[in-house]
Amino acid sequence: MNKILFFAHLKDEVGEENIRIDVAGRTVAEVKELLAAEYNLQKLDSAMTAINEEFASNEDVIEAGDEVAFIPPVSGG
Amino acid sequence: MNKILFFAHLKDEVGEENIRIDVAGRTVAEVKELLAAEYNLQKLDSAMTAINEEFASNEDVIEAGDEVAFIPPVSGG
Amino acid sequence: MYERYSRQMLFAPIGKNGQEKLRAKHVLMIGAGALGSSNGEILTRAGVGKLTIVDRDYVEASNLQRQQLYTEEDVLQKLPKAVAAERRLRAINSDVELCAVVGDATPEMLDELVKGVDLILDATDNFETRMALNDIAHKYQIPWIYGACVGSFGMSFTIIPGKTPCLNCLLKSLPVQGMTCDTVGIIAPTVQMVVAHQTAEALKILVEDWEALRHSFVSFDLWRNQYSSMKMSRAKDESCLSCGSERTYPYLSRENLMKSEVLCGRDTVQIRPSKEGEVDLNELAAHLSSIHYEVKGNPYLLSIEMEANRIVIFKDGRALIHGTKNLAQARSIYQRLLG
Amino acid sequence: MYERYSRQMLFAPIGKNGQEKLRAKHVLMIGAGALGSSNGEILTRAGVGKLTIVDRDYVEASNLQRQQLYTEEDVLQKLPKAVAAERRLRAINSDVELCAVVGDATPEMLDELVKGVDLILDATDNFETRMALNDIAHKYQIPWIYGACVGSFGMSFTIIPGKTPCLNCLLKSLPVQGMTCDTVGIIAPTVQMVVAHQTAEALKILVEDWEALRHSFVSFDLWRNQYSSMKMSRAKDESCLSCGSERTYPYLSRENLMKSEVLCGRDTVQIRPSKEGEVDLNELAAHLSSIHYEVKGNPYLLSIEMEANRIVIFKDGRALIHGTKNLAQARSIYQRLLG
Repeated sequence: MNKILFFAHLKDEVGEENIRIDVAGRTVAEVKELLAAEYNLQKLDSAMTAINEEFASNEDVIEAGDEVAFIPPVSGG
Repeated sequence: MNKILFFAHLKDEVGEENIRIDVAGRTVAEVKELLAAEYNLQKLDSAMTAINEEFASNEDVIEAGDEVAFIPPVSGG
Repeated sequence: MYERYSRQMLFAPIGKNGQEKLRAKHVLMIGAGALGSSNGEILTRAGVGKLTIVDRDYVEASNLQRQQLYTEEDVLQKLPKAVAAERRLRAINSDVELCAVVGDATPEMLDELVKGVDLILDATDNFETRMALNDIAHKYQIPWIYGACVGSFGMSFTIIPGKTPCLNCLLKSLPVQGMTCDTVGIIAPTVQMVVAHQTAEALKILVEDWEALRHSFVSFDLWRNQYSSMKMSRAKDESCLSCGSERTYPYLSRENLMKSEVLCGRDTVQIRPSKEGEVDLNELAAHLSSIHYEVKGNPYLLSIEMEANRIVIFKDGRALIHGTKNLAQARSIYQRLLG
Repeated sequence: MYERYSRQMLFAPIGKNGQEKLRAKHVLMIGAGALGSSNGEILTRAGVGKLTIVDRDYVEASNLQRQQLYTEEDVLQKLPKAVAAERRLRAINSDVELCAVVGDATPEMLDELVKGVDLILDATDNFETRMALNDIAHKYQIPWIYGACVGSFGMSFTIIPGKTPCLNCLLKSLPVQGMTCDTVGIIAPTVQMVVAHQTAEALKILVEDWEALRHSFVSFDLWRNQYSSMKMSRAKDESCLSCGSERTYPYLSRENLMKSEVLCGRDTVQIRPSKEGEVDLNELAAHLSSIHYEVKGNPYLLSIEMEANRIVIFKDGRALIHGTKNLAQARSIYQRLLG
């Protein structure tokens, strides 16, 4: 099982700060695609991803128990 | 075993952000006394204590695996 | 007319509705030092209806490194902070009703100022005032937001009477202090981070978005790269004398008040007169000149040099004796000048 | 003379030694909006030696809610932000050498301004400029500090060429943006929290306390009560074209630049985005409508009115900004809407 955390507007779009779902064995890119479809998330593909509070790339594979967080980059200033 | 976290000047006085030590079964007050003596910490008795990121009183008993953090209150403004 | 708030109204949890609520609210801010400068500026820019600012100090050179409302000119003029703050805030937003009080936030004064107030912002520099403020807030059921900092370390907690634990629940008694801005210093980023937490919470309270409130006690250290968010539901103490079922509001009673005190680790003592009443500054200035002191000043205060000490006397009879930490010596100087 | 910095020198990691280092340093700040106002004020109060401020915009009423250097008078005078910022900063600290540049931070300009600079502070409002700034920083081995915010959400990351990953390692390409301060708003506390992180890091770099640097990517949401600190060592990409072993500094080349031109004989500027790719017009229209723009259009384009300008956006990302011949103003409008 994995815990998935959503930051900023993603939290509102999902309706929760975090969800539990089993995505072990999948890549970050695959999980992004799956969640974007499930929750109708916009621009999840450009979000940064942390696995266990460490930066992860789209190719990284998620393991059982990993905590995954999605953080959208912003440009305002 | 317990992880003990030190904030602000306590971190500098201990020389590390955290240490590992077994204090299961002891109260917060007892652990404060023990650490104050061991590391020559000033005013640890007035520090606030969190057990597993939750506020704890001096009478609370620490269990095995608990993470304990000490946060000194400050008054500047 | 609302063009200036357009970016704030675009923020969905505020909106036009929230902006109108904000405009109808009155905030009492205790302190106009580092936290007060920045808190006051943010709420003024945000368009709060009314802001009352209480401060007992005047602007000095060593404030400029972190107290964002003040300029070199304010230091030259030795303006009281509340007055200098009001001037700058008026230039920033003439829509906001500003009320500057030059004086000490004693329990009596707090009891008077708190009427009709929707929120109290803590920008003071000592626990004595905070504990009095905490009692007043619970007596009148007004939310208040604790904020404090020293060095690179800061903290904040939102206190809602009847809902959250209070400051007295957490501290149980006045902590023995070791660190103040005047003993271990302070950097401006720490101030801003405390203020960011305080003003975000202030906006939530003022637009009545109660669900968004932060329930945790936040503390952080920007130089040591630490951040902690401590859950507080277990901290509520039913036997607390400030917020519990049998309250006495201990920090509002006269016995708990000091008449003279060393200011926050500074080489300065403040003297408060035992009796109320205004000092006639013109008469006093004439008198002091006649006995060969060089008197400087403005309509709010007088300043004279006396051997190793500099003495500043306010209209309300308070005096700051700089150059000493000795209460007895300071009282003696005060009595020599003001009888 | 150092009295004004006394509380900063009392802070042990700075001290008198650090204060002298700070006084010898030159910071280049790109942008004088919300992040720029506050970053600039903190560094000026802290006593940095020289501060160069670059901004292409002028002060408008809607800035006052969060851009702390500006007053109602600056709006009436329509002062360029760099100029208004310099005026206020000079009144705050006349010791600091201030240099205000009214203009667009193009790669050419950055290449010129960066000479002798010890640190670049990011206070811009778009990724195109940040990516150019990231390339320049790596070309000349100058540390820079990313900061950005929108709504109640903000982030910061410290980039040290040769040591940390760079912005291009993290983002890989210019992100397709949806959220800007002009579309979803912004509250001032968010700005202050980003700036707290940026200026703490800036002080560490300027006093050369390299060990204290934050290695994590910080992001937070003050309304949703979120805070995250993401470790970044794995983010470094050896094949990165901005900081890797075979660099081309892609964002300094003309092809990657947003192209803008005044259309022959019309009061209109055309903007072409720097990268290929379609805009989803339905999504954009729905969003712009939700924030109260009146959107007209057809399957090929959208049209909205915004103050004195009419903006037409095409599916290929091109836009026509009617009502201006000013390239910088037009680019600014484009970036405010499309990020």
